[in-house]
Amino acid sequence: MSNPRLTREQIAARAALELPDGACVNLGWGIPNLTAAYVPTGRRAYFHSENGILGMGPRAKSGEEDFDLVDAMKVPVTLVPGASFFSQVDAHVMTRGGHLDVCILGGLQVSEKGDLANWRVPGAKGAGGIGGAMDISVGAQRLIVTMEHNAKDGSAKVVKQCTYPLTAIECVSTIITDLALIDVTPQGLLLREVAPGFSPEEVQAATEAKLSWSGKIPEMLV
Amino acid sequence: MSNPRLTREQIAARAALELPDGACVNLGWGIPNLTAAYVPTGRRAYFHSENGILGMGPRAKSGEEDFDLVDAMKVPVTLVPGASFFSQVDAHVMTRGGHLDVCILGGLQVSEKGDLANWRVPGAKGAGGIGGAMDISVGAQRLIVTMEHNAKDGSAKVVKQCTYPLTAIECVSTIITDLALIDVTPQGLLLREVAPGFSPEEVQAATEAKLSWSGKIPEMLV
Amino acid sequence: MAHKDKLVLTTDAAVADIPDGTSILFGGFGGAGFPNNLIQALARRGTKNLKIISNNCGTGDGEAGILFKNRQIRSVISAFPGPGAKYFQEQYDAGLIELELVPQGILCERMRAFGAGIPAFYSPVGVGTEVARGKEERVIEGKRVILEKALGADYAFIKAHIADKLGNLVYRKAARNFNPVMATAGKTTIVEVEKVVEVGELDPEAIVTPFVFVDRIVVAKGLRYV
Amino acid sequence: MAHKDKLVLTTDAAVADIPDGTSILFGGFGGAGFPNNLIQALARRGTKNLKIISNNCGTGDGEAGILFKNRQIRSVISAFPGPGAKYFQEQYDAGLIELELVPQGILCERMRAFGAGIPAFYSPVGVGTEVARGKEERVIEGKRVILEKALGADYAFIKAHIADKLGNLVYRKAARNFNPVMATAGKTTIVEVEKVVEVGELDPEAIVTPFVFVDRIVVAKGLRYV
Repeated sequence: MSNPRLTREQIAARAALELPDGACVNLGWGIPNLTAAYVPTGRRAYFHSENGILGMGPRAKSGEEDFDLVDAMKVPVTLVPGASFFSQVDAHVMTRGGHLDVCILGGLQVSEKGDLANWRVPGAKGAGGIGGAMDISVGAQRLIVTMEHNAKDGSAKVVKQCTYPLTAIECVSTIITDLALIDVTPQGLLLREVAPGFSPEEVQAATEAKLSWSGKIPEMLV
Repeated sequence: MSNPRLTREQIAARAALELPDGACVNLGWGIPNLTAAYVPTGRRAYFHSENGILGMGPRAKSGEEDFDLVDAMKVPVTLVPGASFFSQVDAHVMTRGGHLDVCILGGLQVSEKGDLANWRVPGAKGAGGIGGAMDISVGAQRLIVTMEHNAKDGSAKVVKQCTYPLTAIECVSTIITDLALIDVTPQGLLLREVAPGFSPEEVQAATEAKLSWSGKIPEMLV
Repeated sequence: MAHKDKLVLTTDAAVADIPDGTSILFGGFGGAGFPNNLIQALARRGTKNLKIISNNCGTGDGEAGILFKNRQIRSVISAFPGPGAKYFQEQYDAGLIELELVPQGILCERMRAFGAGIPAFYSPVGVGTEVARGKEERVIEGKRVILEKALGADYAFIKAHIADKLGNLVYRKAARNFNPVMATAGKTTIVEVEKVVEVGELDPEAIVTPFVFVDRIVVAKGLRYV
Repeated sequence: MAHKDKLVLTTDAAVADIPDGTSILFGGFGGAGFPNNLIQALARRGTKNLKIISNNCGTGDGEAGILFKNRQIRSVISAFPGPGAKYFQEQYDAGLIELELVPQGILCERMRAFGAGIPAFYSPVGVGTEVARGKEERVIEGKRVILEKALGADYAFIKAHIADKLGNLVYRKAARNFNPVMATAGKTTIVEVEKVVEVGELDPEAIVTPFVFVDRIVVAKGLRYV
């Protein structure tokens, strides 16, 4: 494994390719949030925030911030034409009701059934916090999880069964990591793409859950 | 019983005296709807319509109708200052959620427990229709029923137990008829006022349910 | 759905793929906010065996009346079919049509639940009445309640005042009524509007239905049944 | 309540009758739409033993932070206490405070249910997670769901942009967030606004919170914690 794994930006850029033109999209903290910068030319994505915005544009320029116009991470943002404001209740009618086309969240663990754990490390100090992740995970038409393939201690994050507190069960459609793009299917985890320079066997070796693949696996476009 | 019973307008006028200043009020079809014309001088009432208006004013003048601005009876109305529009969903958040101060509905029968039947005569032809009456009856902070004391065939409408299909159980606070004003209390029906010229005994004779009263019963102000 | 595909040129085109046997929500109340032009197009198309959800069941030939007249409707969920629902009443009396009567606020709430991803809720409305028949009843926090299920449909036909080309909607006065909630509860929501404006022309604070709930837009004017 | 009584002159007067041990909803999210002036007044008043419902648990001394700092709060229902909730975290770690963590959308929905007269609902959110612990679970239409109860409080402290003197409210951008639903779920709703206008000055189409949900209005400016 001498090739470098993908950067966080490269993971985000690969995730952005999954957004169909015109899609309404919610992005979680971390790598997911980077995705907004990589929407392919010629496509438009409308970003949703659970505090009541559909149609967020880029971060506000310094000196032009309006602190009543912030995203779910408290960052001052802008609007694109066609944007609207609504209540937090209605924002979650959109998430939980299945009205968003794609949601992208970070992950601590994803199981082979598509269970997601992303809100709390067991034994961590403090109260933790759920935020909107559970509503988003349950309701997303398509939930993509972007994360590093392995934790800092090298342990697998794509696992047989999550050991961390769950966010939602059987909710993940696709996992995009610094090593691979993996679909969650009724038959289990299907390896669709590998990071440039990595073999399916190398990805499997870094993964606790069993991956299946057949034929030549293309490299992730980054 | 040589005195005339009250007119529909007189029933409505008496009901209007029950509206506190600033009250938010929903009025049903028939006698209740007449109440709006009799709000006492110096008090203001804000009329709610289940199609999404709070702050309806009088009926629109001929030639000035806007057929997008109609009440629940399809009558073109006007607005008072401070009025707002909202969805039918939110209109019923107000009714069912207990946010309206007073609701006034018509009745076919009211029982001594305060059950109301007002949407369907048994055996009547056709499908009938519930409309908003059930939500209003369940949610009203104070539900006043205005109606004739007796049906056209002379039968009592204030009854021991409703025989007509119910609108809601134990929902009525006060009954105002062409003969009397009666409160529904945990101890049963309390006769508070009689129509001018009628005695409590005469009202009881026209009533199937047992009424209680004590001392001299004042006459209804009409 | 890609935004550029939402604007449809004619009401006939807007309903061209509606199949027999489908379910449709119809907005409107008290003569205001009915998608009358879409309904007329559906009458022309002749789609049969419909299951409709609508506060009323038509006013003469108007509103959903024409669909009853043409025998296109098999079943109805309604709060108040209404005295003007002549064709519905005839067919109901003749046993030709199924009807589920629902309290108006519960009709709203069941559609909202569908749109909001809430499969069911407990309500005090209808307890002890015909409406409770066959429904699970229990006591919650000392209050008798019955179980109500979410209610959605394959299509929603709604009426708004102005749309932008993305599908953001604003309504006019009491013509708002059932339309916003139905936009959330139809798998495919088709809106007829009096006017379409460019994206960005509607005030973001004043948009009542964000475009995420809207699939097709058609401009159509002038049909009202009083 | 008679409309003329709603306008209160100072934030201290607006909270003068809040008793120890009461429950309060606090609006606000991401630094926007917090009723910071009312919270400061409550800190001055020194009301104790509060049960609060709030998306977060303060940002340093700001937002609800000051109430934690002053040990005025006994228990919290929250979706995301937050990394800035220093005093809350200290007291939580020391076992001095009760916390119920609720998914954000379910927090919204439980308050909406309270305001809408819906005692409980079934939700798929949290199924199979810690959130489901101790909650009734069943299957509805093939979907696993858990029972969630309506959530209201004695008071709601909210922030709006402009009120008219009746209490009709409009909000500003994403400062709307939890405020409109909390207005419906507080038995007494107290709003701080940047500006009060005469009755009739707000567009009836644009009013987000009709005055029926508002009990007290106070003008107060300028506190924000980033």
